[in-house]
Amino acid sequence: SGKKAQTSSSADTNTASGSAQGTQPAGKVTLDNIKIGFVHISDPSDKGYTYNHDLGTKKMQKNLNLRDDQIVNKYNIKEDDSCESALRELAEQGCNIIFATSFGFEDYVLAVAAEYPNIQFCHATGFQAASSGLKNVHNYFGKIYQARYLSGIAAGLKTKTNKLGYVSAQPFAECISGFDSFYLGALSVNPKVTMDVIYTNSWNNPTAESQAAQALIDRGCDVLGQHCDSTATQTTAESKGIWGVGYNSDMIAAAPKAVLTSAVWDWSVYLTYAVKSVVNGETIPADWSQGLAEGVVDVSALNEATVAGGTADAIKKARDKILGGWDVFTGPLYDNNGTEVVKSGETYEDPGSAPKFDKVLKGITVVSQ
Amino acid sequence: MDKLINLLYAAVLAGTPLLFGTLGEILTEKSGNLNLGVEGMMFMGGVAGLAGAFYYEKFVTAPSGALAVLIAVICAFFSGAFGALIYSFLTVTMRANQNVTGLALTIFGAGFGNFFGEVMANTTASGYAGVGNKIKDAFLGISIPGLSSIPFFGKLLFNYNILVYLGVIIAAAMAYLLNKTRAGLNLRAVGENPATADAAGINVTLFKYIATCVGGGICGIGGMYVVMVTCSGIWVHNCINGMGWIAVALVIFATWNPSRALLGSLVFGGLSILRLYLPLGIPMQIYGTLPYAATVVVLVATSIRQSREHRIPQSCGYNYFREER
Amino acid sequence: MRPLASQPDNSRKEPFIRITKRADISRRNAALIRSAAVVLALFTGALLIITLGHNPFYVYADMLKGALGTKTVFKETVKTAVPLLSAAIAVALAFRMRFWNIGAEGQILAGAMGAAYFALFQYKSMPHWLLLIVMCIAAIVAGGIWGLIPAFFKAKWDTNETLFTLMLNYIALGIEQYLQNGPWKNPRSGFPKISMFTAEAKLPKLFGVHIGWVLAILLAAAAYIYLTHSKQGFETAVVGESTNTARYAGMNVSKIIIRTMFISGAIAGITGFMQVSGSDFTLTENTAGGVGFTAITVAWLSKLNPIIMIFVSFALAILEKGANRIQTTFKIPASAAEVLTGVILFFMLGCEFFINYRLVFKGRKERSNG
Amino acid sequence: MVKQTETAVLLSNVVKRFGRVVANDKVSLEVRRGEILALLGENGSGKTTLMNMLSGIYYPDEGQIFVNGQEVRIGSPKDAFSLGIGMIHQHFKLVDVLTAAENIILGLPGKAKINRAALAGEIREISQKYGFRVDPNKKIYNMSVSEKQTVEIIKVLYRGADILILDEPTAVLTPQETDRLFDVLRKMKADNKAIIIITHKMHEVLSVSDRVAILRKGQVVGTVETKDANRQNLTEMMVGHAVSLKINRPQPAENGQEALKIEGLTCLNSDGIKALDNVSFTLRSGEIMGVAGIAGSGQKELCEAITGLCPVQQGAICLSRPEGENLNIVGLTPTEIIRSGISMAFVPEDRLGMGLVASMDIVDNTMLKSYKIGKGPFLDRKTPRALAKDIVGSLEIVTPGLNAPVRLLSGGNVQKVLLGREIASKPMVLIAAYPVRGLDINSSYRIYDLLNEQKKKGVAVLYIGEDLDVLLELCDWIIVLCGGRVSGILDASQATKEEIGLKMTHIDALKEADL
Ligand SMILES: Nc1ncnc2c1ncn2[C@@H]1O[C@H](COP(=O)(O)OP(=O)(O)OP(=O)(O)O)[C@@H](O)[C@H]1O
Ligand SMILES: Nc1ncnc2c1ncn2[C@@H]1O[C@H](COP(=O)(O)OP(=O)(O)OP(=O)(O)O)[C@@H](O)[C@H]1O
Ligand SMILES: [Mg+2]
Ligand SMILES: [Mg+2]
Repeated sequence: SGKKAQTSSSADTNTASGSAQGTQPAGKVTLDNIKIGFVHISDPSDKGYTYNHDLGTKKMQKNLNLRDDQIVNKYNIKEDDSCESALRELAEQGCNIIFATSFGFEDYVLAVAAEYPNIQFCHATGFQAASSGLKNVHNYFGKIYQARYLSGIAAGLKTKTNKLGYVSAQPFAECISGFDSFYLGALSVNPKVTMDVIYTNSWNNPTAESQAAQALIDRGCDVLGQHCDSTATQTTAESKGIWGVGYNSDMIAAAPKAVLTSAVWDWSVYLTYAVKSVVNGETIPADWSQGLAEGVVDVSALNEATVAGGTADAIKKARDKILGGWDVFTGPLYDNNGTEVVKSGETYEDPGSAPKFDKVLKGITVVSQ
Repeated sequence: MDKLINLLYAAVLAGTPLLFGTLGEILTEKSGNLNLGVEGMMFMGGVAGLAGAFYYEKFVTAPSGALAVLIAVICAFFSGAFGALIYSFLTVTMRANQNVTGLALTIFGAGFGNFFGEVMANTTASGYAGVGNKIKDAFLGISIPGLSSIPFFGKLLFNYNILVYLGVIIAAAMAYLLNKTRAGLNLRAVGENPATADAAGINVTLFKYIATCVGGGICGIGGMYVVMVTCSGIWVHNCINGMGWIAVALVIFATWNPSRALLGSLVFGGLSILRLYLPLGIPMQIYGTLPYAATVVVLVATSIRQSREHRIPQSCGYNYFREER
Repeated sequence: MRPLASQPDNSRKEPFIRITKRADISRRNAALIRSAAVVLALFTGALLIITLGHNPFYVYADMLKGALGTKTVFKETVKTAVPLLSAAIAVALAFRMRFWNIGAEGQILAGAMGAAYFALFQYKSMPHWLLLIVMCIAAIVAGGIWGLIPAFFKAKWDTNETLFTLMLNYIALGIEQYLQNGPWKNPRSGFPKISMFTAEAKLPKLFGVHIGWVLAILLAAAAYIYLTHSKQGFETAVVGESTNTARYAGMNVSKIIIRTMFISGAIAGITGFMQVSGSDFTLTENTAGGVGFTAITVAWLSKLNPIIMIFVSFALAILEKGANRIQTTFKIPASAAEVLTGVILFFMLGCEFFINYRLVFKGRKERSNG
Repeated sequence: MVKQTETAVLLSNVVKRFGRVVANDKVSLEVRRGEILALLGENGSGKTTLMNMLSGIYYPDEGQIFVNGQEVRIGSPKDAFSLGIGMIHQHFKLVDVLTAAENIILGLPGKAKINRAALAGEIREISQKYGFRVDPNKKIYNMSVSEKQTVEIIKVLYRGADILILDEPTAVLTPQETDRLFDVLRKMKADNKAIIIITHKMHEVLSVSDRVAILRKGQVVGTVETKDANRQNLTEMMVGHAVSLKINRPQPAENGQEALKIEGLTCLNSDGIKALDNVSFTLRSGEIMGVAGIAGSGQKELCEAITGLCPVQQGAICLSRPEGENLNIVGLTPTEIIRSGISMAFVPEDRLGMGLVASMDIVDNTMLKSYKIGKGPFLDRKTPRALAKDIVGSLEIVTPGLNAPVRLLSGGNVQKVLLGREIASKPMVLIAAYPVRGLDINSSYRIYDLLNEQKKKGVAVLYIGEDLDVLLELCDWIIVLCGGRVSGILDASQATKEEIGLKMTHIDALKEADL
């Protein structure tokens, strides 16, 4: 099938990005000739997930000193088999490594990867690489819960009502473990704190996010965390004179009077690592998930104008603890029915790169699931 | 009690952008133009309203909040009206199919909004196209000394942002226009039966243009509400998110009556946030369909006892050509 | 004769341009006008592209290449056209009856859910071909029922179908989201996602594209024959024209409304089936993905003629694919591509004017056609 | 002092074309103040088109128009109003959901806010002056045809028009209403207004007009003083050749069988009001029964009840079947009636809204009621095409072709298509509601001939009409409806117009006495 790919791609001479050289010769892949493909579900204008990935791409490009024409982004690819043909097109254009960034792409990645064993496929948030038996498919994600834990500390110290709010997208492990860790961070500095969570049922719907934030405020919450793309939670908090903790990228500019800090991603760490591995001929692990220590996730600079006194110190202490090997989901942890879900002295660890922890912890109320 | 006030207050806020869209589309349909492009015009108005405030703030050393609101309203209005102008030109002058033109306007407007929103965002260091605090504050709830602090009614009546009141004023003005004035009468005649209006000496083309463009402008203000109030003056990609379609639906719900549009948008707004205030243990995806299901129920109920008056303007959807048979 | 002082001066009232209806127009001229519109649309689009800082010739060439340039993208374009075509056929049936079905989106989703149920839970119990047939029938039934609900109320109480069908879109979406997050969620996945179908539930391919394309073309032909040559199609058209006439002619109006909408919904349902079984291999909230709305554009641009829809849906698919392509090559954002699409549609719509009417300029006397 | 000769409007060599059709070909015409000019011409001869150019609906391709001696260009209805020209259109130009008063002030300048009280006063004033009765606040959709017409006239007068055009104003009026209208017109004439009236009814032309202009195929073929005119010469000028204006009433078939027997029929109309009240009569094969009555006396419901379109409250409708035994069709749907073997034809009042599909061609309309014939799911268009060709040929229907939508045909030709199709179904009972409404005199006589041919073939014909002279000449029996009740069944060869006229309002008198 590699041969077939070659013939059809030579017909596809690309006028603009100058990929006229066609497929790579079977020879060595170097930083000078490597070609990298991306398949994204939206485009950077979402100011959320894809935007952040794109920032990571740019940083990786700078790190490795790559030319523009070595990177091909396919934006707004649906999670159906148009993903499959996008992947195939990238393969035909001579990409040596292809990143697919949305969860729903995974099955199509597996299908195409089987046809192109010489190309590396990296899929974010997925879970099937290890079990697929394909050596060229890899899953990656980050320990964002660590950053959320730290940002939760800022919230826990700030709250006056001892009631946090959290606008989340969908009821599943990634979101649940996200707000759990946020809450645990707050709890670590404020034992009286409780938290209400509202799902918007969508990743980017500013109206729903703003309404959810408003409802949380009406329930007496005075610091709002979020797991949605838009800034609406933070700006609503600001308009009501309360505070919030952003996500994805630094949201201070959006709501300078409200945002304490944000839990942020730096995807360039993985992207750089994966590309280098290809050049160096090293294997990429099937499941890659790193966190604070490696700089994949972090909290953004604290907003001095808003954070409570002592926040920086408290966060530093917690950060050191985490860097020292302690992790967020250390028992005893109880879910909100009172059942012990992580035993005392034990620490829960995700089996793969994608989060699996989906117990709503004690102290957290999910409003209308 | 507080819970109820909070719910009602939130319902009003949720209903307001829908109200603008509904009112704009009522005016449009009253002239016989079925403009399905509300969504697009809201996008256009949204981005233009933001741009107005954004650049005003940029070029003035001490921006005034009130003036920023005014500029945003005007920019949003004219941008929405511009979308409607394209629609009018195509359907009234060129007699293109109204349905498809509206759908094309939806595509165009959404692209227009997101494109310029991003262009603006790319000019800032933070990557957000947003306005400063002073202007943000101007779009917050007002507080009228004395009135706003009356228990219960204070918050319910006198504590909203200025656009909520603008929406109510537009609704009242439209009701007055349609029912009490000659212009309104002529407009209704154009929408009901353009041949008759034409024979009575009414400039059908002019009325259609004006009503459609003003209607589009009002829709544009609705889009601006989403950007300036809901999103607090920051461009969020795809921020209108289907609201225009709901507005089109509410027109039918409101039976082309501006006063009922007030009620309709309030009820729909209320149902759309009910899940957040009154958890019932229903799966949220199902609970989320409540406003739509309720609309269907009301629709069926009203259709069972349908009166002659509360119908779609008769020529709505059809273009008029004087020499046509 | 002496002009009276009280009379208004009407002597300059002859309008500069008048519009008159064309008696008829030759096929050649109509084609010429349409081509001119395309050229004009491309020209206006070119201005847009230039303001974005690109060379319009390259951009257009790349759009074409992105849609038709290689076998892969060509297949992709065909695949995009398939649901547009079949959904357009679905809405056209309803539109012929002047039933403003803007609920194809929901009917597609309903059909997809029906098909997905068997694909997910019954795939072991029957052979490949039977499973596909059962899925298709399930989609027909589910989509048909979703179309039939508003028709029932329309027939009984003349309930406004535009609003009803639109609302059913959101309700169908809510149900799908519920299934995806709850009962149908893939237990192995953390993410709320429904499992991929197994090979048994996938449509076979013909010339590299799932055989939905054959099905869609057959549907178009069948719909054409149905609408123009069948008794039921005749009834549909009569009811659309006037229910009074239909009743006078001895037709059971309620039955016809319900039947037609069942068929319309069923074809939309088949669209959903083809999407899940031929394209997505799973059910998601994007399974319909706006196809139901674009289909309305296709149907009208084709003047409700299913044969013309084959070409129009393909043209719109080229536009969509091309617009997607230039995002990658030229980093033109999706939003700008949408603006371009809108402009091209505007011109296509505007040009019909010159086919139906013509302008008479002041002073030039109109000559009779001939 | 009225100057009889003052010219109000002068048309000179006016030409109007629609595509290939020359609707008006170098028309010259003079209209004077203080006179009523009748415009006469066959269907499609260009009368409406000509008047539409005066009222600003169409713009002439060539020629000049002078109003009050000055050449004018009338680019829109507004221009026409400002010249004092007002037109009452063949199809009412009223907005259904508005009130009379609102319709009257449509498009007029004035204070932004409508002063309804003052307006109602003004309308009453005009009404009184000319003797109308109208409620300014009544919605149009609640009005009878004559009320609507009154609104149209007031609308024109309110605008201060002194040149009035009425396009077939009497087509839908009862004789009484027509008389009242003519009184009004005469008053206006006395007011020195110029009036143009288009009508196909010869007796109206003769009774109300001062002069008659005749159009044929878009050209003015002559103008005559009414005092020098009569039915025969006017018709000949119109048609271009001699025609016979006699209805030859064939003898009804001797003891024809009972084709339709109605007993105690009671029906509600769509508003739930009793429209037919205990109606009974019998119709035999080979005879024509006329139904007389002022508009809205239950004619529509009678027809629709017999054809299964209007639900029946009480009573029986028995139709004979070819096999002999009668069938009570109450409760059956039209399809079931057809299936039961009864062959009945119905020419409804609303031609394009009920009898035909306006946007379909003649072929498709021909098979409207017979499309189900034949096995299989597909239509057979061959038979209907042949039939359509037949109908077009035998009834001399003027059409661009069999594939032209019937919407494009003239009213007369539309009616011929409808009647042709219904007759072609070889019915035993033929119901025709106002079949000559709006038709020119020549076409009307053609229709009467067709009905008589059916009668001779043994068909039982129920003829709903409004022209009492025609009813008396054409029918064998006349049943008079009044307020939904039968107020008399008369032998047409002996009855008089006065007698029928009295019975048409008879029950009203009774009712008043009851109170
Ligand atoms: N809007 C139109 N478009 C095209 N042709 C038209 C139009 N109106 C009228 N015509 C043509 O003009 C001719 C004259 O029509 P017109 O309506 O003036 O006849 P008429 O004399 O009023 O007939 P009638 O007595 O039935 O009212 C017709 O033969 C028709 O071909
Ligand atoms: N829009 C049109 N396009 C083409 N031809 C038309 C159109 N309108 C009318 N006609 C032609 O006009 C002719 C007569 O039209 P018209 O309706 O004026 O007759 P009519 O005699 O006025 O009917 P009636 O007396 O019932 O009103 C028809 O033969 C038809 O071919
Ligand atoms: Mg006429
Ligand atoms: Mg006529």
